[in-house]
Amino acid sequence: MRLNYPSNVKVVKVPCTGRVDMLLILKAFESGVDGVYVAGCMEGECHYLRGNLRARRRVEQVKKLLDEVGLGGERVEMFNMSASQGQRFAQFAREMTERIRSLGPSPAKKNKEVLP
Amino acid sequence: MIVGNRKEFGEILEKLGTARRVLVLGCNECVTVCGVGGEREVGVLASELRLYWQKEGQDFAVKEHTLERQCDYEYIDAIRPLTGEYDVILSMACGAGVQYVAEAYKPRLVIPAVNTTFLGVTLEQGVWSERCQGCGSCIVDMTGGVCPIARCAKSLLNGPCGGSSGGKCEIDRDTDCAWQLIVDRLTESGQMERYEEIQPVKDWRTGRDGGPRKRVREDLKL
Amino acid sequence: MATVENEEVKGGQAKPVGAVLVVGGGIGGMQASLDLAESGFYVYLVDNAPTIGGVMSQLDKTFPTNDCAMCIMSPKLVGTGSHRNIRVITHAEVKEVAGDPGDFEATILRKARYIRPDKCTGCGECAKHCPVTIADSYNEGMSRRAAVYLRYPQAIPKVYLIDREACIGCGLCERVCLAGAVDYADEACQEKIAVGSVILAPGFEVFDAARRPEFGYGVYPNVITSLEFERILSATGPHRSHVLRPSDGTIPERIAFIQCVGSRDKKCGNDYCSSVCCMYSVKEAVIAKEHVPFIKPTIFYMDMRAYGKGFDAYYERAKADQGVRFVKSMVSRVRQQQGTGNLIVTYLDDQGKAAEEVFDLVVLSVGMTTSQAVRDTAARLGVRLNAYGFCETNPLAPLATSREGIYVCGAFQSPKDIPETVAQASGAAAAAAGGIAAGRGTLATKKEYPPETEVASAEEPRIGVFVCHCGINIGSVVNVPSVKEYAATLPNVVLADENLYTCSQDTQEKIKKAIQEHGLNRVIVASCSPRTHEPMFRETIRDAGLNKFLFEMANIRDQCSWVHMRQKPEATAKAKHLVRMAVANARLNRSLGETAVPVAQRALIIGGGVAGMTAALRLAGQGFAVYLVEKEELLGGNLRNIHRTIEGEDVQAFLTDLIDRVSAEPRIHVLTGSQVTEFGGVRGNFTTAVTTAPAMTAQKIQHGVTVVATGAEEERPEGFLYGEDPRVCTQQEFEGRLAAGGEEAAGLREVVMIQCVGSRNEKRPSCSRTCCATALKNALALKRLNPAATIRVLYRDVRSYGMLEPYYAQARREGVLFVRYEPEAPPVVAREGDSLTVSFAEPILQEQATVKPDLVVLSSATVPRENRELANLLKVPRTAEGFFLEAHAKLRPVDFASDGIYVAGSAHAPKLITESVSQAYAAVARACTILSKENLMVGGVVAVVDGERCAACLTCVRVCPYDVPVVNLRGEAEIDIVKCKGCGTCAAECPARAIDLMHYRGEQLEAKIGALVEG
Amino acid sequence: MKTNSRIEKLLGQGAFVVTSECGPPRGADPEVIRRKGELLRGVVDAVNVTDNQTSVVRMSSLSAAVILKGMGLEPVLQMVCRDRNRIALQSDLLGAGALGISNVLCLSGDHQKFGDHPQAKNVYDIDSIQLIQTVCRMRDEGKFLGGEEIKGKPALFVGAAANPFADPFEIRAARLGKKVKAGCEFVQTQCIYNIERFRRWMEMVRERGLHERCAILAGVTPFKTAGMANYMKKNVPGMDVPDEMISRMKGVPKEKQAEEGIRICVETIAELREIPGVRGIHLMAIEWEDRVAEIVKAAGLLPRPE
Repeated sequence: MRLNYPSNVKVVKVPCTGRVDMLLILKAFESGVDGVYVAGCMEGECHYLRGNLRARRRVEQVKKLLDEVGLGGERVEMFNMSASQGQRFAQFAREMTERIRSLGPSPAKKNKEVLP
Repeated sequence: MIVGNRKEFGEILEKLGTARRVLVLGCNECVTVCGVGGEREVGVLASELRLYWQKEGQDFAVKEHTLERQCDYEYIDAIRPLTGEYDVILSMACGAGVQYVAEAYKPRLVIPAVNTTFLGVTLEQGVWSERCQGCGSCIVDMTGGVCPIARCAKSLLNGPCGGSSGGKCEIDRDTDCAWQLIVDRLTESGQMERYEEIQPVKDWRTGRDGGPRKRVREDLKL
Repeated sequence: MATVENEEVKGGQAKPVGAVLVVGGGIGGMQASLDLAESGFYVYLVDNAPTIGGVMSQLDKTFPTNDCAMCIMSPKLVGTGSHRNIRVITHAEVKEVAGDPGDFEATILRKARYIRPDKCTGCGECAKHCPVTIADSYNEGMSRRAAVYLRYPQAIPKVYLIDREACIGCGLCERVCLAGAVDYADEACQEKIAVGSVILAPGFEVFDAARRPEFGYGVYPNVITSLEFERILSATGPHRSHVLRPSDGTIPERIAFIQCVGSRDKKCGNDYCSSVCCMYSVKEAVIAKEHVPFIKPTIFYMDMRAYGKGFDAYYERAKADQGVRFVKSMVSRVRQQQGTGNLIVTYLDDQGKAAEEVFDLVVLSVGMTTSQAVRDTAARLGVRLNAYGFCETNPLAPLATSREGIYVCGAFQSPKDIPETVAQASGAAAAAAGGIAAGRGTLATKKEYPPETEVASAEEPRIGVFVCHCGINIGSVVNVPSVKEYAATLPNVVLADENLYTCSQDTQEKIKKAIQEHGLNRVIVASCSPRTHEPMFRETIRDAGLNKFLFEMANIRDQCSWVHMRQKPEATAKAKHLVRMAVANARLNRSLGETAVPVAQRALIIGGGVAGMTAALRLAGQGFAVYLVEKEELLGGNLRNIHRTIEGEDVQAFLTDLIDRVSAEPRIHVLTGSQVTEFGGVRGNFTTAVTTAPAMTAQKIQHGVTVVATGAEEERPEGFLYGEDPRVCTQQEFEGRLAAGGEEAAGLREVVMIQCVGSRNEKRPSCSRTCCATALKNALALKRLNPAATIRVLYRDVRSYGMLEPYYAQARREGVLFVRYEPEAPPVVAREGDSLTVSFAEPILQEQATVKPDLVVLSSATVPRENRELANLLKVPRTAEGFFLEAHAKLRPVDFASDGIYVAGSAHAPKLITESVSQAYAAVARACTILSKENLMVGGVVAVVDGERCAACLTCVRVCPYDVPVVNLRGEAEIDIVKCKGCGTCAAECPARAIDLMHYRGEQLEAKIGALVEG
Repeated sequence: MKTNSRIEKLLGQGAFVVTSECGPPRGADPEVIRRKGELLRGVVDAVNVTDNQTSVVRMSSLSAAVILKGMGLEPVLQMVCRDRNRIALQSDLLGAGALGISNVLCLSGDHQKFGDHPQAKNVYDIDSIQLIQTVCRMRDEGKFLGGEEIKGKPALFVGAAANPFADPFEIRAARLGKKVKAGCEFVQTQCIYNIERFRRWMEMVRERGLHERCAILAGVTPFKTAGMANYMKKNVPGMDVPDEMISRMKGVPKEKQAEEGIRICVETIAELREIPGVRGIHLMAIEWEDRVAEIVKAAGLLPRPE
């Protein structure tokens, strides 16, 4: 539908959100992203039955971890949408971008692992 | 299996103090199975540390490694070359593993990242429950296969206290009354007469009260 | 191939043509085409419209699951469009079919499109520049489109066309089309094709509501059809799913749905019921309310025909929880209120009293009819239609038309919903294949590939990046040359290039050449979308000897230029990021092997009723061995209790013939008195243990597919003095008594039939579907034997759907009395002295009536046969009521979620014989997609365990939604690549990180994510 | 007579025994215990001294018992297994014997989770039944649990608690049976509000003949308020308060609820006296010792025998 959404959103394709591992989300923050959202099918409509439900639990757990380390759990989110809902996709992209803008850049960008 | 709980991140940070070269060491046995110290959890903790220090703008080096078992010397010894590069080893094994690693790499600082809690079973994916306290003298044949020592809040050997209510323990409504379970099992198996026998006072020497225990099997020794 | 000869094709002939013509590319036509193409036949799919997809493409949601229609249909669209053995011919019609079954010659007229399909990339630049706007038929005229257009965004083929009637010939489109696809000189052309069978799936058109002038359609702006309302609800509709009424664009709070517009209507000559309108109205009401909670929908209906699987629950939910109001009534007219645009609906209520109500919007639930074009086609093809314009079929052979070799499915056969259309389409595929089984594999081709170049994982990646301009779709927003230059600087990239259209045929050659010349072992295309184009590019590199998994796509159009059109610098920067991510991933891409696993080309059918036997005969007819397992000593199942169909067909004769043919068929091994005791394996390779009474001998059967056809039976009712008084019986018992002879019937002065006994209640919420038809059938039969008998049918809704409706009308004409009762006040059967009494509420007189009939006939529920153990053995799910649960209520009506296991007949839900027959054929078509293959390819994107690291913790075993992982004897998790569907859930949760999902390995995804941020 | 216990003596005479209880203070002031003791003088036959009840730290039960003994009252020393292992328990039993205490009540003890030191480690080296055995062995065989000879056996009349309302109900009589088998000579029951259930329990007890080998003192506690009745029903594990009783309490105005509570208690005692095998009552007036005399009087149980 060619609906405009912010260009800072970049998509990493997975066959199902069931593949999205907590570590992948954490790694994304390590590499310096400011926010991550997992876009899964509508609940009850997972092509693989319940991958999106598993993903939601993991996202909740990552929220806790990010709170623990002081990045803020609100930097990660789970959204559900169906393949035909372009508007919804664009809307979440905008919402999440707005949210991250208001939070500012991830504080974990300051330094990289430097010790040999 | 041995079941544990990950320590709070804040507590781990505090224990690490100024150390910034950290080897996060997992164990591929019980703690992997109970989702607290396997390779995935090692990854999560390592990632948390990196993110935290990145955020703090500090220099650091975090290495992830998972041993087949932290309670066997040979496995521990295999990473000797690696350990030299790190200030501390953050062990995600049970208390036994932490100590054995500490023993192998003294005087290097070994920090536990896991609180070892109990010997238990998996009730369902993500839920574990205590079953044994290692008293060294098993009597569950008398009690319908349910251990009153590990599963009764008061370790009563001769029946439920007055706090058993609706099958639950007085300490909270989520905890089963072990004696209710025992009575149910004995009833089911037609062995209620066993309940009438008075269990004599227990000899705790076989348990931890007899001091640290050691087991030797002569035939297996080299 | 196992199918060398076929008895259905007469001996002495040459092999039949192994191709099928499918007419109509709606959901039915697509399903039939896919099933045929997947089982070794070449398919020509001809559609009158410029695109396939049919009416389903216009629907918003579908009942009773509320799935988005387009979402669930998309995979079928793409699958049909890209299948190498399906040729989609759109904007075309069938002029003639000459010849005989097995050897037809069809003449196809392709209308001029003015856009060359071989050149059009679907970029849409032409439509953007076209100065003409006309009413968009996709949105039922409620929005506007250009003269050059694509019917809808997901259209297949994704090829524009020019509506020359609207076109002003300005030539703008020709000028902006960089692909040079516009061709004003295009002309219609005729083509002759050779096919063995024909399937007619032309679907329906909605009733022209203007033919009921009393409702004011076309006169009052706020009176619309249900299909128009469907478009209004849709996200791609005229108001992007905002519910607004036409006259003033306000939200209509009070919406009236008027049912049966153009159905059950003698005046228009449409005596039949359109079968789907009740449910779609409930759905539209519910969805409208979901969009705008303050909307108050009212449905004016005569009988609520929620007879399908799970429909009654949906209806009850709408009524009880979702605030949809239902008024049983007859609407006589609709007038417009002066000044407001609101509408006054006049109706007669349940008690026959006239009433009026004002609404903001009136939706006419228009029925299904056959279009003139389809009637014409049928006439040209020599296919007879019935009195209502639907295809004439025999209830016991519902897929065959009057002309041998030509089959039918879907709404053209009789009005039906999507799942029944899909099932019937598969059925038609089986019927069409049955006649030409010997031609299987003669025309359908399998692609031959060059041997694969070995790319070891240690080998240094050599990546070629091809950046696409996509005409100006990408190029006008993203600076393509700079992306190309950037790509060249990335690690392991040895070649970076740009193309105007990377998808064009010459570019494919260019890519192949580049692979050879530069020794590329990875290829990246930065272009449109993997959804539409990845299969093609994979094919290209495979042609050049590279494993298809060494291809990677950077989506710089759909995810970049199109959505960041106004931020050109940002779009270019993002395109570079996306390419960088693709490179990071591609470096780690590995060749993935797909292994061929041989198929046991035999079928196991459980249940020897009409569905099981029909399926067995059809499978055997296609040359496959069948094991038919029946629990009882005799074949026949519930069919043994049925004597006539409502149309008058002799069921017992049909059954005897069926049993004879099954017994005589050498490929069918009948195992009566037998039960399945063990079951294991996967599609293509099942092993089943069957134990046969009385000796309880056990045998193991190896088979490639399993069909569950365990059927259902009439429940022994509770209450109503059943079993206590001999004058109370069930419909099936009554049918038996009527069949036994007319003597008893002659003595029957008065009979009461009670409907919904044991159905539509708390314990069993569903409708048993067939009982209304059975009651009508038996009432009519009794009237024939004894016209003087008084027959009262106490009912809740008369559900004589489809072509059953005329029998309802006939029964009323013949004096059968129909009295409605409410579930709260059911009829009471009692004994008064020697007489039997039935008392019930008389709704019109509003009083309690009591009659003393000679016989009370209970329409008892249809319940599944004992199947719990079987379900456990097969690990297939059941509904709460014990019927087997299909993989998807809409689009996979005969499949189970586990591949290779199918359900047919009443084991799925209560069914008429004709429906069971269709479904049995459907199961055959689905089964043939596996049985027709010698090998199944497995592997690719599957989860793989590193046994060394596995802690045997059972996490994967527990989290897998398909129960695939097991811990093997070595104490390591093992994932059968044949069963694994590649969702990756296990990989994401394995606490030892011992599992990885191929092609989406942790390492790859981490690298890709790592490349997301500027390094 | 094995001991100098007044309970043992009265039971031997066939008297209907009345006991009550007295919770030691959360401090070292002996006057508190003396005041409470004074209220019970001449009203009851013996006074239970609780042992850190509900796991809240209080003056040790042995010390408080000695103070009461000094006043001429007859203390029943409660001992729980939660806080002491077999060494400490036996040591305290010897001490009790030496200080002239004649009655001991062996209990498991409430879990520390509910007390003021939930962080504490509990002991539960032995359980209440094993404690009964221990006391009997020390008294009758003159032996410690470890098998050594005791010089100077403690003469203690051994009691225990029984809760007819806890689960599993079907083994409640069997559990009493085990206590009796272990040597228990009297039991005091949990507060009885559900008399029907208590009757059924007593039937089971009589079936086993336990009432002949062990004196059963039925426990009663007067409600002070409707709120207390409700609280006990909801929050005290193993307490069975029928709804009628709560509605009866709620049915009277607040200021009259105390009187109603006492009336219920007196009625209950009257009913309990009619149940065969009930040998006395144990009146637990929680922090309400000043009303004990009134209740005992109203129940027609005064004066107490010498």
